[in-house]
Amino acid sequence: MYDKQILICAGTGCISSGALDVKGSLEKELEKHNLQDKVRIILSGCHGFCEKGPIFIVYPEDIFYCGVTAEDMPELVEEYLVKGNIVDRLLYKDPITGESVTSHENIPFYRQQKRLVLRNCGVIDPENIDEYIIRDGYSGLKKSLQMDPKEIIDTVKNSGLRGLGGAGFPTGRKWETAYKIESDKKYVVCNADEGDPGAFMDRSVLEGDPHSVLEGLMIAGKAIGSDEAYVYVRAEYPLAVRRLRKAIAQAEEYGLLGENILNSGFNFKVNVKEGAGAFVCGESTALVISIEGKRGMPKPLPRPRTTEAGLWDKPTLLNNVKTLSVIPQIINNGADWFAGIGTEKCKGTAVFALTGKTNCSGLIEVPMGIKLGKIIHEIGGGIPGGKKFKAVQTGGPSGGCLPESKLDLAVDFDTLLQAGSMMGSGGMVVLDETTCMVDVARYFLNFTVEESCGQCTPCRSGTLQMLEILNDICEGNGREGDVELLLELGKSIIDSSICGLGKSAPNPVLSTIDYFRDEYEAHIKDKTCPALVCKNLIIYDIDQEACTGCGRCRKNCPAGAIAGDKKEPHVIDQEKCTKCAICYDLCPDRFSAVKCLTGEKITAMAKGGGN
Amino acid sequence: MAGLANAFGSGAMTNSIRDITQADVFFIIGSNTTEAHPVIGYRIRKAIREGASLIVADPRRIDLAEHADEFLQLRPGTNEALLNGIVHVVINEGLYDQDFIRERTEGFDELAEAMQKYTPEYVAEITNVSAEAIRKAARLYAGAKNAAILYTMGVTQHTSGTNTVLAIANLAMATGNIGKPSSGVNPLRGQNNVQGACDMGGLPPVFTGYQPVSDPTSRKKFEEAWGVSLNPEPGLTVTEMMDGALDGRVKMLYVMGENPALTDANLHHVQEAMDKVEFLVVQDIFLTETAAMADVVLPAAAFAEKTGTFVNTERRVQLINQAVAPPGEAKADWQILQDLAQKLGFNWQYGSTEDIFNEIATLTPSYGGISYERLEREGSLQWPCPTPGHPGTPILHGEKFTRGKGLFNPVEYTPPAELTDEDYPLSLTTGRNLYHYHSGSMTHRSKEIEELRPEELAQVNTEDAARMGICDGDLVKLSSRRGAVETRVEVSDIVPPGVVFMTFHYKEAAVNLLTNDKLDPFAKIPELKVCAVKLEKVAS
Amino acid sequence: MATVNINGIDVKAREGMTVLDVAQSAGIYIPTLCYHPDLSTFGGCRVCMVEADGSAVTACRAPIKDGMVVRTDTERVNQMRRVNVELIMTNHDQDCQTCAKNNNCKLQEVCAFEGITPERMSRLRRVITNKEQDTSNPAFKRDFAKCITCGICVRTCEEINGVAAIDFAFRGYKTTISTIGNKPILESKCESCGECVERCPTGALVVKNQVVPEREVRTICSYCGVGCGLVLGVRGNRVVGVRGDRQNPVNQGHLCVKGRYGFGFINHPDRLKAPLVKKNGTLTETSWDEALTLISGKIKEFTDKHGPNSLAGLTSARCTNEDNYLFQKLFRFLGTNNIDHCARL
Amino acid sequence: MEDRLKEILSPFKTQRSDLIPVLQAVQHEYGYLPEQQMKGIAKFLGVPESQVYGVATFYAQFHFSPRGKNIIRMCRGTACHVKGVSKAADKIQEKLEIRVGETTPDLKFTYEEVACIGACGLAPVMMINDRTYGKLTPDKVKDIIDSYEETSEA
Repeated sequence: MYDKQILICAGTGCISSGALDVKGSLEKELEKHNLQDKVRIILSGCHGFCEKGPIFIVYPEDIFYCGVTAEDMPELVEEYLVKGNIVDRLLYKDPITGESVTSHENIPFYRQQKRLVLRNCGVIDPENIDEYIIRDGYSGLKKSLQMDPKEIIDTVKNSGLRGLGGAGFPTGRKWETAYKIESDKKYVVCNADEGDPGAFMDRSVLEGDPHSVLEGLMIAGKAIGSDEAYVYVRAEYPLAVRRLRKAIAQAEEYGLLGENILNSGFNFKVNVKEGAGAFVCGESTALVISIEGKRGMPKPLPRPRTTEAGLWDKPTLLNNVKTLSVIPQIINNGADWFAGIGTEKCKGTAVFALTGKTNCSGLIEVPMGIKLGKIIHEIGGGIPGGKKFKAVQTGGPSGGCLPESKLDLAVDFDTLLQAGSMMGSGGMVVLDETTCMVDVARYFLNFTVEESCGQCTPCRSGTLQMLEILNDICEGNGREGDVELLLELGKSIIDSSICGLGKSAPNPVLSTIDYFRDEYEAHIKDKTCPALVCKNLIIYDIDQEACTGCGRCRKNCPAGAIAGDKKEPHVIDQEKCTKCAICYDLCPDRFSAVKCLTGEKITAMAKGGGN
Repeated sequence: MAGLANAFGSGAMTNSIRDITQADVFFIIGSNTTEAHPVIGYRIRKAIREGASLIVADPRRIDLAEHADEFLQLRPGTNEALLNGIVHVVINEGLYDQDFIRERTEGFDELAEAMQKYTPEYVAEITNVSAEAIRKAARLYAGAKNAAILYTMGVTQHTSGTNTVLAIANLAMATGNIGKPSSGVNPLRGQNNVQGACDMGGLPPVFTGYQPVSDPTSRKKFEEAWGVSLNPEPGLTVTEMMDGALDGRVKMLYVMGENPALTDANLHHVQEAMDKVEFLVVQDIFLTETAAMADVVLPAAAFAEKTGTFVNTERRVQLINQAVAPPGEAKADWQILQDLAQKLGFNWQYGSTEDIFNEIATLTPSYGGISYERLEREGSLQWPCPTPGHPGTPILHGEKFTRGKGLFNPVEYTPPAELTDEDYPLSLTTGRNLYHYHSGSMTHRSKEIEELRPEELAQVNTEDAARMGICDGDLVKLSSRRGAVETRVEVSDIVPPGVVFMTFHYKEAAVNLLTNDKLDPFAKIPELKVCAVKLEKVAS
Repeated sequence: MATVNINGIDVKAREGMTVLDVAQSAGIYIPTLCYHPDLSTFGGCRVCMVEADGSAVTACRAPIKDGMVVRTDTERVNQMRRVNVELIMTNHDQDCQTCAKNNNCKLQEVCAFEGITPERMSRLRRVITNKEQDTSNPAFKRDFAKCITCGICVRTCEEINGVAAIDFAFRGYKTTISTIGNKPILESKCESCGECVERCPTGALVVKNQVVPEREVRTICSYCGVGCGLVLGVRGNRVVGVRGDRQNPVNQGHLCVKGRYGFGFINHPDRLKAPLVKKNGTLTETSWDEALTLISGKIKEFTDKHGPNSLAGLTSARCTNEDNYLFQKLFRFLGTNNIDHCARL
Repeated sequence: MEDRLKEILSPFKTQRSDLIPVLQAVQHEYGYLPEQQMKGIAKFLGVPESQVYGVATFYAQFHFSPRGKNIIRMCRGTACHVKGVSKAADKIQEKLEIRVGETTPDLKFTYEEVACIGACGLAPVMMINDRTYGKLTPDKVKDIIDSYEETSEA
């Protein structure tokens, strides 16, 4: 029997921060102290707090160490495992109070969360089916095998679950449609083609709790009368693919997948299809077409719903990873349990990838209806460096930017949409005052331009046209009327594009114009970038008063644009300057002599005779 | 055509292009449809894309083979064995159409007995097609609701050509795939008006509409109409004419719009005959290889310079219209002929092609209801169209066969006349490419076409080429017992090992110097599709 | 039968018709670019947008319903169409005057209908993403600066010809029409049938050396036995172009490479223009009278000396029925049945 | 068809839905998709050649010219963008003297930019082959590349 269990996060984030080295070193140290039979090491899935990785939790005490390295292991084993002294320096420190926190439940990042989808992530070894089973795994399947399809569907309907892939379509209703259509063959498809920049929850679930997705697929199959499923997962997620394949093999070995599952007469097969790098394949018709081996171009309306005629024209139920992974719990705990979480219209939880300018970032799961501000300031721990919050971008390239005035918003599918953004696949990027909103809009548009399938004019040429205009604006070549033109184009693109990608592509632009129109105007009329981001609109200049001539900037300038004698104030040659900002970053805080100027200040400086 | 006439009573394509392209299963044998009949090829590819099945039997991996459910890559010259094998499977697996056989045909029992020896295993040995593939093809064809057979010269240009056509007819009748839409036995005609030339009595034994010259009633009809007495003896076929020229029986040869000096088998023999004949007249639009040998050359109008009618492969009579005037003193062929007749003292006074057509219609029952006026109004008509109110006939043998009951004719496999041996180890087969037409006198003079395919590329199999050290584009010498040509090669797996393919479109590499002029004893068609050759690399 | 109300007018329609079908039947113009009646619908160009029962749909794909209310002229519709046409123009070569398709261009027509003006275009950024030309095929050229990626050529190649030599390649604004490996069309499986050239709505696919005909004449192709209907384009006394006769039941307008591009022989300088007679071993020009006198003299001579069976004639599978009929009549008149032709070749 | 391709194709069925997995397998073996191999795939699956190319070019994963031994994938996700990934990206391109999508002449490195690696917590991030590197700075990037230069030399 083991005395202790140590969970080391082996999500992609922590692995890249050195989690496997930590494990190696830990094993060595345990052996040294002859503890290898007393302490069990488990590689878990993602805990969500990737930023602080590698994460290392010791049970049963629930001590949460973060940012551990292989070099920390001798001390940690010696001090904590042998002597029982908590190693304070490796504990999480509250960014505001600076105090150490021992248990992860007390960390603000986790405290406000409600983990249903991420229930097992970071808690179990995803490569071990037994660990999943111990935590009630596959009991939802067992239960559903005794149930009538109608009963399963009613449970899902009554739970109020809405698809967590972005659009928030009621899951039960979708299942009911698929169930009612008669066909000799039906498919269930799990959409794991998560491609939004800034979203990685599907990846974390597949890596951290793959069995929950399989179980969800099987329950869906049982409910609609399907015996075959496809999981369409990005090839860019090799770990997720590997763990999913392993989970399928284990489930087959246990008789939980395959023919006559648990002697119920129910057969089910799961295929894995690796997507090949096309964001648009997250769109349901494109995904189906892609599985069929074609260019993933969405089918224009009018066309039958995928639920009616999807894969090879057979009825196909398409659900997102997160939706499927929460299904077993709904079957297990009943519809009322789930319906008791969240708001009246939106039940359950929302999963966000909280990133950008916050103190804490990572994967979070919160009950629907939580205030936007709470997510940013409490879970995210506020904005670092004393900077000012400017906006939060949700919903990835399909979403929009919400300003400070919207921080009181109770987050759910509908409220976000009304505010001009959307849930999307759950990206949530916090922006501070140093972010240029035109640049952010341009960034997202650049993404959709690259990812447009190219079949319809508005999306293919329209997004490119909008991008060209934004490029001009950012480069100081914006013209009078460009904002109006962007609005006109945006409206038309939304109205006439074939699929959701095009229909939402202008959102980042439209929402930033809506809330930050003055920034656009500043770029166009005043040739000013208020956030000091757009290179063509800024210059770097050295404050002659403040500069002590330390020479750091001069030595590090890659363009050789800085001149000045030792101990004498330095000067930047604007002709040579590439605006790489290295001087700005390097100038010691106590001098802060390198200034970034824009707009009128540049003109003023020029008039001032060059310095 | 002789085979079909024997089995059904008529030698023409039984069905129409539009309806065969709606078949469930196509069996294409000896036809490179997408290159030789491209627009029909489009329709077949479309049908396949929309779910029809396809069986292709050809020595070459032609384009359609890539679309086929069953591709039977048989040895050149083994068509009838393959077909007998398929018929064997149809009979022995009980896949035949009992009702159809009982009601519409005769001679099935004899066929069944004769086919017993053609087991798929035996046929596999002859054809090099696996027994399993033969069985599958038979089941696919016989299992179809409507199955259409298409074939061309790949079937007929063999010494066993007529027998092979009979074998095809056996298969179609045994499965009831004839006399109904989207089925039938469909020889695709190679040239724009072959059907018309045959219909018009451009054959030694018959007047228009296949009325035998030996039949007194027919002869009497023509004698009365033309006001002369006519010869009751069938005349010479083209190959017999050449022999006749060589042995002195034929003194004068009049060639209208043909180029036998390039298109006929064993050219040396043909050229010798042309040389030997005392007086050669050629009427054409260009100075062809044949015209160059003539004593008199008469300049004719091209199709765009005259009026008249063409009959396409599906017996459809269509009007052609004059777009431009002929160059110089060139004249329409019929005008030249009338001028000559008048010179000979005959009082021919046709004012137009319509006058001629009206005479044709009165003398030809199957054309009886067709007139220029109707063609202008209705666009086109498919014969038989015996009366002015008749709508034309898209599908032949619907109620009953032209000869009454369809006749099964058991045929035995006979190997090609010339087999490969140590001296000539390769089989040469010939055909067309997409770009050129016949001897190419028209296509070589159309700039775009000529640029697309300026020279012959004989197809040689990759393995053979590797063994002989030949690469794509190399110049080789191909020779048979009758002659030799030099040509560039294209190395590919379109032809199987041991087979070489050439077209007859290029005078610079005139493949008919090599081909065998051995004839099918019934149809008198030479065995252009297989002979033995050897191949040598030419040092560049 | 169903009734559809288009712009306030009730129009009778059959089930299964699209909004575009019904509008066309009622004589109402809806601009289209990627639509072609011979092909499956694509729905990509988005210039046939109309409002049907309040929602924006592509007229080319939307099936009608009884009682449907269609508006083709609302501000919303005009806005979408106009913007989409302008967007297409932003990456289209705009030098119409020198384009072979000038005055015969679908895009030009649609621009005119939508009232696209230089003023409106000047607000937009010009982004020509692909300027290549592919001149490899002797008969036609591909000009990518004029390609609007409507996919009509792609669908034509697959659905009409069945070759699928080209397909969409790449994606987004980089989407192009490509052979495998983006090789010149001549190196692909293209059969040069020209069906795509025939249907291209812009100058992206045009016949090289195009001459505009002054009149057209319907006739039948002189090559293989399929017997396709042709429409010859004529200028002066020259055949300058060929298109398929859409009314002909055999080919319904489709042609192969020979039928469409193999007409150059008609006007070729090699054509025989006068009778020739062999004199001292060489063929020399002569008069019709001399040539025919010579022939009739020989015929009489051989018939008299050796009987009519010393004569033989080869008639032609490429001449008309009338020509063939007279040929065999002439020989049989002379007393011989030695008439044959190359039916067997 | 060459034997190497035949072997790669052997586990697959001749059905269109296997096209993308087949392309992935062929690219895995060859490092990219040579035209000849795409033609072989077309024949094997009975899909027109142009459509094989059409599908392959649609998906960002496929490449049509030989690529480097080490594939660098710089993340251009939102978090990375906001946290200044472009400086690291510029550094790599400057150091290797190649631009996005290009391969060094010695075939050691290929530099690509991808939409999002999904490790936003560590932004800015990049992957070299299957390994992820987070919290990049221009200096750190330089060291990482150097470490690969050394190992590949050894």
